[in-house]
Amino acid sequence: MIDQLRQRARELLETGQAAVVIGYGERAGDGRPVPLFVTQPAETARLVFTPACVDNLARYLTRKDVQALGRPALVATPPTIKAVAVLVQENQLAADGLVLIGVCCEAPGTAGTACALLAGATLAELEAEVAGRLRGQELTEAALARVAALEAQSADERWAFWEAEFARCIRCYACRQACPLCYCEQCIVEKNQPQWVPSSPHPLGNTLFHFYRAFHLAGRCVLCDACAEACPMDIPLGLLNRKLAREVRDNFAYEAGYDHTAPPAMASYRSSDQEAFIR
Amino acid sequence: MAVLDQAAGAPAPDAVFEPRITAFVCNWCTYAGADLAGTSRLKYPANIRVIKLTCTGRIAPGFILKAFQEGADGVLVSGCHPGDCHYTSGNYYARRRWTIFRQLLDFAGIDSRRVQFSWVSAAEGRKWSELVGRVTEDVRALGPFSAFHAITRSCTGSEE
Amino acid sequence: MATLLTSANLTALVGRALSQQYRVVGPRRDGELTLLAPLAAAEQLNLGVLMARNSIKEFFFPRCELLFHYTLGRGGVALREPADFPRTLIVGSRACDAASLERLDRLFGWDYRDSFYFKRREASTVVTVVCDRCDEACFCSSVGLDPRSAAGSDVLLVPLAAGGTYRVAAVTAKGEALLAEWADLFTAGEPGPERVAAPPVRFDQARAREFLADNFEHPLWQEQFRACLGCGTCTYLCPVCHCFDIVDEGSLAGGARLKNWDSCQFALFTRHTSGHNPRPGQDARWRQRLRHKFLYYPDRFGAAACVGCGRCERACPVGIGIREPLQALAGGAESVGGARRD
Amino acid sequence: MASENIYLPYLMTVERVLDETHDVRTLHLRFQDPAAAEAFSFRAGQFGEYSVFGAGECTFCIANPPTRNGHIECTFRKAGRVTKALRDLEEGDTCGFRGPYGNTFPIADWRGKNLLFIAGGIALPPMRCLIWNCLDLREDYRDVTIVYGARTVGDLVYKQELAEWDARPDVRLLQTVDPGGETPDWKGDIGFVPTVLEKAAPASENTIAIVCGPPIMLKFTFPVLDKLGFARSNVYTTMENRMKCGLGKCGRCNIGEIYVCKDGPVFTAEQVGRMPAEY
Repeated sequence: MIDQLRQRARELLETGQAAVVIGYGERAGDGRPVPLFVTQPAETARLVFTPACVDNLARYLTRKDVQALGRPALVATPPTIKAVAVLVQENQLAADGLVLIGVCCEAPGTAGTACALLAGATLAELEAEVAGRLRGQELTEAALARVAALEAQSADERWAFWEAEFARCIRCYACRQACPLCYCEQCIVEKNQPQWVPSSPHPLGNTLFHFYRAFHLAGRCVLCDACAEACPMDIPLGLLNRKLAREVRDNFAYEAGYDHTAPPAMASYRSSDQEAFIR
Repeated sequence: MAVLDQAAGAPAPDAVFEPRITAFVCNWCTYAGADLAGTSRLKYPANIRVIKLTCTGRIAPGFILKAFQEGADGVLVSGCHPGDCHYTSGNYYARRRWTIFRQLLDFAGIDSRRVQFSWVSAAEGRKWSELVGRVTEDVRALGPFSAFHAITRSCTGSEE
Repeated sequence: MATLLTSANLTALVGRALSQQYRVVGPRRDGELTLLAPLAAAEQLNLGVLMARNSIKEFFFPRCELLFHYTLGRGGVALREPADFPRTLIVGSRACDAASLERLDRLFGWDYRDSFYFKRREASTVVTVVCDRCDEACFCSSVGLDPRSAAGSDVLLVPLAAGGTYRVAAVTAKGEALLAEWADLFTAGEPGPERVAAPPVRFDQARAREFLADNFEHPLWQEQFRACLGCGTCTYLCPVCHCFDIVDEGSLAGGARLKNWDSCQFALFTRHTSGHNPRPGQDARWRQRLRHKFLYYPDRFGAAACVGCGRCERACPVGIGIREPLQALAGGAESVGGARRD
Repeated sequence: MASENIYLPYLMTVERVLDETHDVRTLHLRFQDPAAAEAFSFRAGQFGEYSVFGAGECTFCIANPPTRNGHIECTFRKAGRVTKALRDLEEGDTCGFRGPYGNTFPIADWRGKNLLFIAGGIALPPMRCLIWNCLDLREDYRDVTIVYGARTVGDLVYKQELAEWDARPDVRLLQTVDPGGETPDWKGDIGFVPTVLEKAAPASENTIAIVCGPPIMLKFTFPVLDKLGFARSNVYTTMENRMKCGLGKCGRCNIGEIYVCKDGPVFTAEQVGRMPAEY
């Protein structure tokens, strides 16, 4: 599989279809998978793909310094493909502005499981493939078990739970920086006229920051967990994301990342949307 | 937001709890409805401070959070009935936002009764006055929003 | 003969300190995560983890520190300063953690003296537990330290090979006072062999310094750090990173001025109001981070602003740390004396 | 200050508000504590941290000369949150001031020399302190030349003082505005400061040049001074990097190993030339 991947990357660079391949490499010394930017065909031999390669590399597509390298080819796992779909849907990327090298493995994160290239070449084809693999598998009862457990608690218990979780936040913004969909030129936490979110890592600032972060991703989050993986304080950001993704699905019959031509959930409406909560 | 600053004045410790409620309303329907309630001499609790915006589509969830941060115990958001939006569809977009936002607040442990949503048309002065009455009673029953105010105070130490 | 302390008596010591209204800070485990945090009970002290995720600096240079309150009234503005600097016992820091304090003393004490930092320093006693093992990310020995380094500690506890007992060394007068205060917990005895980790030297600091000094412009800056996400994880977990922001929060009636951690890795850190940014990209920000730690700081304050704890590397979302970039830029220890890679 | 809290500001009363241009304003501040006023002294080139409680702090040079001590003047353009709040202050309001910080212009060493002041736009305020300081000690110096430029006539600050200097027989004042920034009755030059300077060609013999302006102006002015024969050790400037503490702690203003707040803000062009290009 890895030979196919390297071959594909080499061809793309040699034929000029891509100026840079964004994929995974290994850190010197201990082999930890790290993002790798390959611009020379000979360097494609450094590309790897293993079940440990779970970073969402779509993060780099909207970065100006990466865009300056030229047309990218992206080694894209299923969640990465979903993120690309949302970026295209939101007009941050042109679907034909990049090449996708779809990859997947049976059980991401589990060493030793089989890895393969995806067959599709276009975003639409890859979306369909990813939908076949993931749709219906992400917001299952099992995946939502912790969400449901929290929902079963009282409001005060939930507040106490999040108060303790948010208290650890040091506002390093690793969650935001790792998120492929946090591409705002200026994040709301950096706006100070007025100061919507205090920049201080204290209870209020942290609570508001996490409310904003979660809400800005509602209907957009592709559930890749890049934020939660990046968090050095192990704040369970995936819980917030999954809760809102489930609400979007249940209320608007919408799941992000499967159709880059669809209107985004939070930027569209149906006159028939339910409104039982409105008095 | 002078109104919010006003609303933020801390109550005397032993006073009867009077909830502070911030209302964000649209200019075309609910504000006119509230106006009608006034000109019709309908009574409703004075606990509410009304902030008028062009359209419910303009009411960012951040406004609601800011109101709590500035001392509100409850928030009411109201605009034109579906189909009646002055800008055709602002309230439909708002409705989606509210649907998700109130779930977020609920999941974070904020009682849903602290943030209430309604449609009040320009003709519904009575509905407005009754709505304010009900929201005020709901929030009164919940008591001061101490959990949120505590985290706000803990940051700046503005307990006096 | 040496002074010895059993693990059980260390727990007892923590318990006594708690009962005497000390704030006791130590590694506390919560699920997968171990943090240096105030302990509510002696049993929470967990010395089974090599390194807490966060660093000791938090208890001297908090992530959010109150500088003063202000109240606005008819008579003008009144300022009120904080007075709470709790008496603190830190148990279970590592030599690298403690050494960071000695480094930070120089910064917070030069010229103007940051009273907040030093009041916390004065109110604290640091009991370091010498590492009996290390991991891939550890590199204290590459920056002139080792697991037994005493700098910044008041007491060193050296684990014995037999297990369950530490040899105790008071480093400072404060440390001696602590030993005297709870003298009944300590025993005298033959220590026997010690079990102390020996982390390998992973890069040559002098060569790293030389590379940094000579290569302000270098293509490796871009290549090496292109994957950097621009978050503040490395700087916030670093025990020596000390950059901060000063912000006001509050209303017209009153509020506070706060001193918050800030990071050279953030784009906004140096951006002028005009939009001009002296360090416009992650390459320039990393160059600053490394040059600051291994060039500027040693030149001005006499020691590197890095103690080799490896927290940056363990927590970086994309696997960048200090060790690997310095190996890549300046050649690793294995290639010391060999051809330079640039 | 009685407190050992180095971040604690003096309380100041806004005594006078003067509009310099449509967006530039000068505040005269008086110490609320007479003892502090008595004890306060500073020298030309030093700066301070000015604050509005609830909005934050920002950094400017002290704009009045030490020869007219006992109060503080600051001139600023409304640009961000704090300068907006400063601009909203009215006479009688309270604000904060910390300082004086940083090094100073070595004016005693300049005795018997010609002085050439070159400033652009909002950079005249830090220079104004120095100009008045030297004019108040006029007999110590020989020829005094001031070159001052702004984008438009409307952007020239200290118009009254410019007229005053223009009227003085012992000061040569050259004013200029950028092309297109002139008004029909504009009597000064038209052109950028470096161009006007080159045309005016002041003698470099026994002359100290002091340049103050945005980074881009410095980059173009230094070579002109080289051409005119100025040794870089005889050219001074004051740097303005983003600052927070002013005390050599917060790590923000560093240019290489330099702490602008401690080692500066006054540097010779020679020193600036040795700095890495990070200003």
